Parts: sequence; C-alpha cells; structure tokens
Amino acid sequence: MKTEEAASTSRRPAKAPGCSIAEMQATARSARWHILHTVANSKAGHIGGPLSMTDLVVALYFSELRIDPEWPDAPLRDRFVLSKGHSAIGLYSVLALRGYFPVSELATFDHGNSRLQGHPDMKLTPGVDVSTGSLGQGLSAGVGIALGAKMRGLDFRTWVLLGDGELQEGMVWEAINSAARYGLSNLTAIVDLNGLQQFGWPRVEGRDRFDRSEPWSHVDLEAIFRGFGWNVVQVDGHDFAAILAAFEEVRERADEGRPAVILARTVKGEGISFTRGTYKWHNGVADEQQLATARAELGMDEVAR
Amino acid sequence: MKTEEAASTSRRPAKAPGCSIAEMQATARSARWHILHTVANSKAGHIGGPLSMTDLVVALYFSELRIDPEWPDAPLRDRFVLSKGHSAIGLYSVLALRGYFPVSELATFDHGNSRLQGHPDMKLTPGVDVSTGSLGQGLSAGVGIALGAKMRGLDFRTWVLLGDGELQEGMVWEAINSAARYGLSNLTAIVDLNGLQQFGWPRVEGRDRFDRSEPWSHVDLEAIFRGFGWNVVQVDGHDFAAILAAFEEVRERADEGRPAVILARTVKGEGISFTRGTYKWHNGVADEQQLATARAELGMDEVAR
Amino acid sequence: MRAQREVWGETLALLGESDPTLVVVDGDLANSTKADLFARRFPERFVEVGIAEQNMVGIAFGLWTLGYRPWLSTFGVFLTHRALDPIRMLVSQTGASVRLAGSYSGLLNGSSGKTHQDVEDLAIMRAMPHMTVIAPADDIEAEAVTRWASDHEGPVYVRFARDAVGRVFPEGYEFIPGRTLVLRTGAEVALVSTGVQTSRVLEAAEALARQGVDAAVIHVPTLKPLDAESLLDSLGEHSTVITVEEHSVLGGLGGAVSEVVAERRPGMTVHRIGLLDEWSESGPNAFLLDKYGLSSMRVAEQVVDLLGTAGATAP
Amino acid sequence: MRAQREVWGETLALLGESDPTLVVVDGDLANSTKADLFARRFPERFVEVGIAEQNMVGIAFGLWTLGYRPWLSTFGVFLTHRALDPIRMLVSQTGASVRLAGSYSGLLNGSSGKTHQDVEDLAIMRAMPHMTVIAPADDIEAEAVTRWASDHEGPVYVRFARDAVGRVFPEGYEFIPGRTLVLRTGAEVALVSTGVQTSRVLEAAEALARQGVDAAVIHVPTLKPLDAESLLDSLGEHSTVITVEEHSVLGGLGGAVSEVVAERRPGMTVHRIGLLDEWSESGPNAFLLDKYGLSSMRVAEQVVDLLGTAGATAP
Ligand SMILES: Cc1ncc(C[n+]2csc(CCOP(=O)(O)OP(=O)(O)O)c2C)c(N)n1
Ligand SMILES: Cc1ncc(C[n+]2csc(CCOP(=O)(O)OP(=O)(O)O)c2C)c(N)n1
Ligand SMILES: [Mg+2]
Ligand SMILES: [Mg+2]
Repeated sequence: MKTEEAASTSRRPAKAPGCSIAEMQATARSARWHILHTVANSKAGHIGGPLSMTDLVVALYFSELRIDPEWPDAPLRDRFVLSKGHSAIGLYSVLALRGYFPVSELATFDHGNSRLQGHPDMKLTPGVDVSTGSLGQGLSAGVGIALGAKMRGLDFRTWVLLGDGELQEGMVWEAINSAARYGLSNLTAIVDLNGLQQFGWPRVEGRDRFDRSEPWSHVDLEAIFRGFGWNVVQVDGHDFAAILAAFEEVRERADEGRPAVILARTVKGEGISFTRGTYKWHNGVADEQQLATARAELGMDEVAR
Repeated sequence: MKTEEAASTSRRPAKAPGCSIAEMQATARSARWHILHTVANSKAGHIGGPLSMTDLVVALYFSELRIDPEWPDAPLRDRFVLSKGHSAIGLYSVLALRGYFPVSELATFDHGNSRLQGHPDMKLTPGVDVSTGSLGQGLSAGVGIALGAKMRGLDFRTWVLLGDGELQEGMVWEAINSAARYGLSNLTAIVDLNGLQQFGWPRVEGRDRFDRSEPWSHVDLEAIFRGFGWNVVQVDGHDFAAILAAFEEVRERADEGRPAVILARTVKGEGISFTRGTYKWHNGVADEQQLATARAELGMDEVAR
Repeated sequence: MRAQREVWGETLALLGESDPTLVVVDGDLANSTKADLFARRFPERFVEVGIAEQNMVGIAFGLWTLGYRPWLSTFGVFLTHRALDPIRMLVSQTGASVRLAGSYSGLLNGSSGKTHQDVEDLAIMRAMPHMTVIAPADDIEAEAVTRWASDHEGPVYVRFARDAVGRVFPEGYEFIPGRTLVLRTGAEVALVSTGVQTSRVLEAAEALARQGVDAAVIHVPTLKPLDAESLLDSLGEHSTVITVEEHSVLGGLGGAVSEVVAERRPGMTVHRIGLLDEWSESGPNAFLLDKYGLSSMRVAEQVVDLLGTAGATAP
Repeated sequence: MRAQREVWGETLALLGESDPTLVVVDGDLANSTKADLFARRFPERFVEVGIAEQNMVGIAFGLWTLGYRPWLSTFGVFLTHRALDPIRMLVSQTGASVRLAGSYSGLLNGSSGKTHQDVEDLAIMRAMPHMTVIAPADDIEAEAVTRWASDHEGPVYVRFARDAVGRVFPEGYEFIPGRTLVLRTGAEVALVSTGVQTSRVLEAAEALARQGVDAAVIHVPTLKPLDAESLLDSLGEHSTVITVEEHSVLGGLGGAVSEVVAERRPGMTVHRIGLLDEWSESGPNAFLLDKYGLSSMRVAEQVVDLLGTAGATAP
C-alpha cells in the first residue's frame, strides 16, 4: 500500500485542548454569525441547515475530533463527512474558527475562483475530507473509509453528518445496510433532525413542530436503525453537555462491533429568531435590518469588544 | 381523465373460482416443471428465484387476485408487479397455466421476436402489468399505481413481489417510505425470503441456511418495516394454507391505513432436489439426466397420464 | 422577460384547469423549480416524493398506468444522473408519457457549483432511445414547449433555465417539434445554438456585426428527434458552422450537428464552443459565463479566433 | 480466444499479487463478471456490496481515499445508469482512481434482453468530464487494457464483452492510450469500429473483399480522451468513413468520429452503423447481431448499400 508506512508510522492527532462548554457556545455564536452575514454578502446560500448543525459541528471540531489544522491530511486523523453538503458555509465557518484557513477567507464563499465552493470540495478546501452536494452519498463514502481503515488496521473514527430530509435518499439505506453487514464500529452517523427539508409536505397540526411536515414524524427512526443492527443514541442537538456525552457513549460502545447513529433533535435555523423553525429560511439572504437583529441576538457586539 | 368513465363504469374482475389447495399444489408442480425445462430448452435463464416464488405466485393468480385472463387490461383488475424481474419464466409459466396465453408459447422464451422476454415486458406480454428487470424499481411503480388508484377512487389492490437480495437496492427503501407517508393500505409487498441472491457473501456457520449468506440474516426486517409504519405478516412461502391466510389478513387490515408487507420465508430452488438451497442454481441449464429427475420429483408423468 | 422555471410553473397551473390528467411529482424542490405554483392550485394533484429521484420516476410511471400524465420537478442533474436507470426502464422502454423538466440547467444555478450544474444532460438524454429532448431559448418558447410537451404522448425531457434571458421570440410564437429556426441571416459564418444560450449568441452576433463579421444565428430547440432536413435547410450554403452550447462540447448540440453535417454536408466545417470536458464552479452568472466562454462577448471573441485560424482545433 | 470478462478476472487475480492497493468492489455479480477469480485468491481485498450500485461507488471512493485503487464489478448498464450520479460527484469530480468495469456490454448478454443491454454507455461516459473511456477489441487487448487501467491514476471506464470473439491482436500487443490502429488497409472505404465489434468488422472486410470492395479497418480502443491526430492519421485520405458500433449511432464512436471529422477534415463523409435509436430484445447472439445489423454479413451489406447510395442517410 503506497501510504502504508506513512500511515502506520505517522502519529495520530490529539483532541483539541480542553475547551469549555461556555467557550464552545461562544464559538457557535460566532459561527452562526459568519453563516448569516457571509451568505448575505455573497447573495446566495443556505441558512437553516447550517444553523441547525452548528452546535454539533462545533462540538466535533472543538472537542471530539482528533485532527490537526496544521496537518489537514494527517493519515490517522478522524474523518468528517458533511453529507448534507448544502450546509457547507456552516462547516467552513467552523473550520476557519478552528484555524484551517483565515476567517477573512469566508468572504470569498460562492465567489468565483474561491476555495470555498457552494458545496464542499475536498480538492480545494483544507479540512474537507469528502466532496458532497448531491445528497445521500456521504454515508457510502464514510462506509468505504471506515471499511478501508479496518482493512488497513488504521485507528481513527469516521463521522458522517446527514440531514433528515436527506435520509429519504435510497443510497443512504444501501450504506446503512453495508455498515451493519461489515460491523463498522469505527463509523458514526449523526442525523440533524431539524424537522424541515426544503419544501416537503404541509404540516400536520399537533404532530409537526414547524411550518411544514417533519421528514420522519410518521416513522420510528430509532426502531429502524436498531433493526438494521446499529447502536442508537438520541440527543438534544443544541445541548453541548448532552452532545459530548453522546460522542463519548459512541466511542465507549465501539467494542460492540456495530456502527452507531446519533439522532440529534435540532431546530432548523436555530440561534436567530427570524430564521428559527421555518422552511422559508432553508436558504435566504438577510437584509441590513435582519443582520443587525442577528448580530444583537448572537451577542456579536460584545465579542467584538 | 381519459379512462375515467371507462374505469368507473367497468366491472371489477372476480376472483378465480374456488381452487383447492391440492389443485394449487398440482399447478405449482407443473409451473416448476415448465420453469426448468423451458430454461433448459432456451439454454439460458434463471431457476432458483422462479422456483422459490412459485407457490406465492400460484396462490395469487389461482386464488387471490381479481383478474380476468380474457380481459388482461381490465381497469379495475388487481395489479401484480414482479419486481424481481429475472424470475420472469416463473411468472410466464403461471400466466400460461392461468390462461393468458397458450402454454406452448413458453417454448419461445428468450428466443428472438418472442412475447416472452428474459425480463417481463408490459408492452409485449398479456398479463404483465409492469416492465421489470433492473432490480429495485417495482415497489416504486407499485406505490405510483396504488397512489393513483387512491387519487382516482378506484377499488383494486396492488401486489409487488420482491427478492431478498433486491431489498439491498436503495430505491426500494425510498418506496417503502413513500408508501407509509401516503398510507397506501391498497398496496401489499411480498418479499421472497429465499435466503440467497446471485453471489453474495460466504455463509456464516450456524446462522445461514444455505451455501452462501442470507441477504438479511444480520438484521431484523420485521422491526424495520414496522418502524416504517407498515403492517407485517410472516409466512411460510411454501404452505398454501398459510399463504392464503396471510393474503386474507392483509385485506382485512386494509382499514388501518398502512401498507402491508408479507415476509415469505422460502427456499431458493424449492421443489427440485438438485436446485434446492444452493446459489449455484440462481441460473442454470438442466441436462437430460436432471430433467428426468425433476420430472419424476414433480410427478409430471402422472400429470401427463 | 420571465425566468423559464416561472413560466413552466405558471403554465402548468393554467393547464391543470383543463387537463385532469396533469399531475406534478416533486423531489423536494417545488419552491425552486416553481412547481409550487401548481401545488398551490391543485394540491390533490401535486405528489411530493421528497429527496428520492429514482422513486419519483417510479411513482410517476405508476400514475401514468392509471391515465395520469405527470411532469417531474427537480434539478435536471438529479434526473439525468440520479434517476437515469428508472427513466430508462420505466419511462423510455415503456413509452410512458412522463415529462421530465430538467430545471436549473447548465452552469447558472445560483452559485451552487459543479455538483448541481448539468453540462451533460443533452448528451445523456440524446443517447437514450425514444427520448424526445428539447431546450427552449426564452420564456416565450419555454411556455410553448411546456404546452406542447403536456399534450405529447411519450417521454420528453425539457431543459429549463433558472434565470431570465433576453427575449428571442415574439408573443404568439408557435413551437413546431424538430424545426430549427434561422433567427438572423449572415454570410460569413453560421452560429448554431440551443436553449437559453441562443439568446446570448444573438447578442454575440450583434457584437460581431459591429466588428464587421456577418454571422447567421440558427436555433435548434429540438435536439431529438433531430430534423436533419430542417437543420440542413437552415445551414444552407454556409461553409463554416460554429455550435455554441451551455453544455459539454462532447455529444450534445455540437455532437448532433457534427453527426448530420459529417454525413450529409461534406465540405462544411463544424467548430464547437462549450465546456471543454471540464467541471465548472460556484460563482455569479456573469463570472461563470465569462470564465467558461459563454458570455456574448467571449463567444464573439472565440468566433473571431476560429474564423481567423484556418482548420482551427477546439481542444 | 477467451472471453474478455474471463481475461479481466484472471488478470486482476494476477495483479493482486504485486499490487496491494488493488481491491475489487462487487455488486452481487462476481460469478458473472468473473471477479470471483479475484475473490477466491484475495478474499480480504474483495468487497461485496450486494445489489446496491450507487453504494458500490461510494464505498470504492472511500477505499480510494485510504490508498486503495478499486475496480468495480457489475454489468455496465448498472454503472452507467444506476450509479451515474455517484460516479459523477465522487469519482469524476474528485479524480479518484476508481476503475469501472462495464461488463456484459452491448447487446450480447445471454438473452437477458433490453433491461440489461447497454447501448448508451460510450455516449454517457464520453460526456462526463475527466472520464477515460476504453473499449478493447479482443481478449489480448482486454488484458492489456486491464493492466494499463490498473496502473493509471484517475477514473477509467472500460467496456468488457461477455462472450469471446475472433482474435484481433497478436500475443504481446501493447496498448497505447489514445492510439487508433489501422488493422487493415483498403482504398475504397474506411470502416472504423471499437470494442469487440471490431472483430466482426474485420470479418466484414474479408467478405467485402470477396465482393471486390476494398475496405480499410480502423480500431479506436480509446474513445476518450480521443487522440484526434492519431485518428486523422489512420483515416488518411479516405473520402468515405463508416463507423460501426455495438451501441447507439448517437453520441458514441460515430459521434466522436463525426465531431473530429466535421471539424478537421471537411470533405470526408461519415456514415454511422449501429443501433438506430432503438431498444433491442432477448435472443441468441447470432440472432441479435443479424437482426440489429451488427453481424459481419449484415455490416458488409450495409457498407455496400452506403457506398451505392451517394449521400445516403442513416436514419
Ligand atoms: C440528490 C439531491 N437532490 C436534491 C437536492 C436539492 N436540495 C438541497 S438541500 C435540500 C433539502 C435538504 O433537507 P435536509 O436533508 O433536511 O437538510 P437540512 O434541513 O439540514 O437543510 C434539497 C432537496 C440535492 N442537493 N441533492
Ligand atoms: C439493478 C440490478 N443489479 C443487478 C442485477 C443482476 N441480478 C439479477 S438477479 C440478481 C440476484 C437477485 O437476488 P434476489 O433478489 O434474492 O432474487 P432471487 O433470490 O429471488 O433470485 C442480480 C444481482 C439486476 N438485475 N439489477
Ligand atoms: Mg432537515
Ligand atoms: Mg433471494
């Protein structure tokens, strides 16, 4: 194997130096601010999905993942696949805050000749492990990575973040089956259950949380994943303590020889009053007034000071 | 709707005149014989899959389905979709025995210019409702048919027969979700759980029934379908009494507003000693000796007399 | 000028009144493709499938067997790539009247970038037996084609652009399948285009005229079945033909024209302008058109270069 | 003569010895594609995915990111249609060294019929940016191409036939990507073919010779990237070129040759023999080749007709 020696002899990156929950919450607020104003500035982009996953991604990059911004392609780094690639700006914001590239570079998002494409491009962006954008493909890539790591005896974990609407893609279910068949305990899927997709179905009064139907309110996702032989952890995707606990549980049960899924209950557009809980902000461009509101709500002025 | 009046005013075909279980068993033996010798005669074709589904398909066409061989496209007929299209010769044998076309026409199977293609073609064969062959597509077609029937208020049932290996196709899971989302209680899926696919995985001692791994022995299919909001009925796919009871249960629970799946435990290659329970007979051409053995085992000589 | 997707959605909302067989099957993109205009008017004939393009096709096929004639609503790239196998078996091979609306075609899709851009759809759908492939030039033709395809029996793929372009046709324009149109006569070179690129090619011809280059502009809305006679009539006695498409130069309009010319008009030279076997990127429309050589100015430049260099080679 | 699929499986089983990065990802067809020959030898580097072609591509991509270089094993039609979107995003757009073996190509697939026949793969894969597309002529070239593709960095699609055909190349033949080969010289017409059809075209040329028609035969194994110079050298001064392919006449070999000729050799006429935008059916090989005009005898007939009728039109 060409990179065999390289990999086996290379050191495994360490976790981020202990970062307090308060610090992660502050980081998440900055990330949310970057999401909103970067998209406003580039006049195109997704908002609701990036905002719902922000806390999960911050928890991964600032606490869980064994990665090294100075050495983005370390062979033994943990891998992260943003299967819901349309939420790229959310990932870019966190990568920038984590030091993969200057925060100022976010301003090039969606502009021509940028390293920050509308959907993640592994060939352009430091820290992006897999190119995504066409939904439903990331988990298969993650299965291939986790299976390859097992075959080569490489010790790292692969994380794949999916959208709840994205779970409607059949290819995801092909991968769910393969992960179980190959007992990939080094693979963790996280589903951003933010309750909305782009258009979807009319909301059912009393059943759905927001202004359109929940992608999965008519089924029992936990029972389905368990039936497929996965370990399932339910968590509030906006509670850092709970998220970190879920990550730990996943790691500790790795010996069970089963892949794990974290069903993270979130809110689409979380963190900003006017984007919260509405499919209308799946994507959108905030105006001056809205930017000011968000800036205040996210406490960006204090940060600035 | 062009065919609106036609449909609403047209009569709904009746069930087959009461056919005893003994008669169905005899019919199934003839069907199995036609499968084996027709493929031997055309020098190419599938064997194991057609044989495992024979009893299920005979039970459908000789007892359950409201169809009329004299009027193959009756608007209010029940629909049958052979999603595992490679088992075409099994369907053709039953259609011929049921009177859709002369049994003698089976001899044209897989020959050029034949109405009996290697995979079912709705444009050529009387009684074939949906063209199949590329696996995993039949259930989506069935969902569209059942949904359309609901939209038009047409009273008939749609049946879709799938292979257990076929269930690995993601498109099947897209359809499983849609059927639940639209509460298609007029749709019934039957899974031919014959324990083998074409190549698959090495068998796991003590877990798998046959000479290769069971497509789903590592998961709990019933829990998965229930999680998706389907009614589930488990049945021995070679026990006519049980099969008919399962069909009845499905019809009687139609008021529950849920689609139903019949998980039929079968044996690939069932009915003939040398084809039974081995992936090697997924397809194959029987020689003279084998044809003689099968002929005797299926009691074809008695029938002939 | 309205955007083609708007026109498509509005036209379906109108046709739904008189055609009870019209249903729309959506892949969670109705508010982008504008199928939501139909959904609001006819919720009972709007079938949301969610993010499952293969399943959309299977469901549309099933609805067709009961007398419905569905239009599919999603981005073209997810029909031509994600759902190609069901389109092949359940639509093309059965002759189903399922109408495929390939929205957000070409490069201009609101900065989504290469995972959402479809620069191969014409080549892919043209290769599929029995598929009709149409790429209207502007809002007027988009409406005419939407009406025509809604009446047509059999599979149809129509390419629709996200954003409005300069008008090409007058109100009341009648779409005739197969017919190619000479939009502008010119002695020196025949520029052949399709889809909304035709609008930019007309502007390029204006620019060329200012530089003293007299270019004819021919629009080919129906890529398949291609009416070779109509195309040859339009090409007339031109010795140099340059195809221009918001698509790969392999197998699309340039490929179709080359096939006809190489067989029927030896002596005519065909150059092809379009994407040179490359993926594109995210960016504003003007940036992309300029960088990938499809803006009217860049097209004019390339035409001048091609006319300048005898037997020039497009990479 | 061995069947190309056998050669592919045997060659991988050999290469696996020296190349630890070689893995095979199967879609439940190893005993048809002959990937089972590799599976028996290297079970730990054989990844069965089952009947899930999209997932096969995603898993192969993932394995590639860890230094493996996978070959995919399934029928070509299920790669080019069922898995086209993952191939586009995860293989072509990333430049992954994932090798796509399109087995059971064309019409001859053991009577499976039109749902399993791939008559569009060359057009589809040719349209995809950065994809290398190769169709070897016989067992000898199939082995050479398998070896070449196994060393090549980047995406490759190779078309393999199910059944053996008459030998075209001598032992020790070296495959040079892009190079077209003049297999037989002839003054009257140049017959251009690809894949195993080349073998039948050579026989057609023999038959034509007996009828006094002196036909050259040119083999184009690399459809993409197409080496235009090499093709033009092979075509030389011929005025009539007839392409013959076990594929649609739209966008495949005929399309590629027409694109090059229409641009570089005005004056040369290109006729295209192949499937005329139609689906085929189940049947024995001889029956299908005869009915769809691809047997050596039927090819010879059509060549005579085309040479007879000036400016003949292929439908
Ligand atoms: C295969 C595919 N189909 C459609 C789209 C268009 N699309 C982008 S985002 C989106 C909705 C996604 O919903 P969800 O997965 O719930 O993401 P989130 O709510 O987190 O934004 C759709 C349909 C796509 N990117 N890929
Ligand atoms: C999309 C697709 N992939 C692959 C094949 C080739 N194939 C035909 S049958 C078969 C195995 C099917 O196994 P299963 O569904 O269990 O059917 P059964 O055991 O009843 O024969 C395969 C892989 C196909 N027909 N379609
Ligand atoms: Mg969501
Ligand atoms: Mg089976």
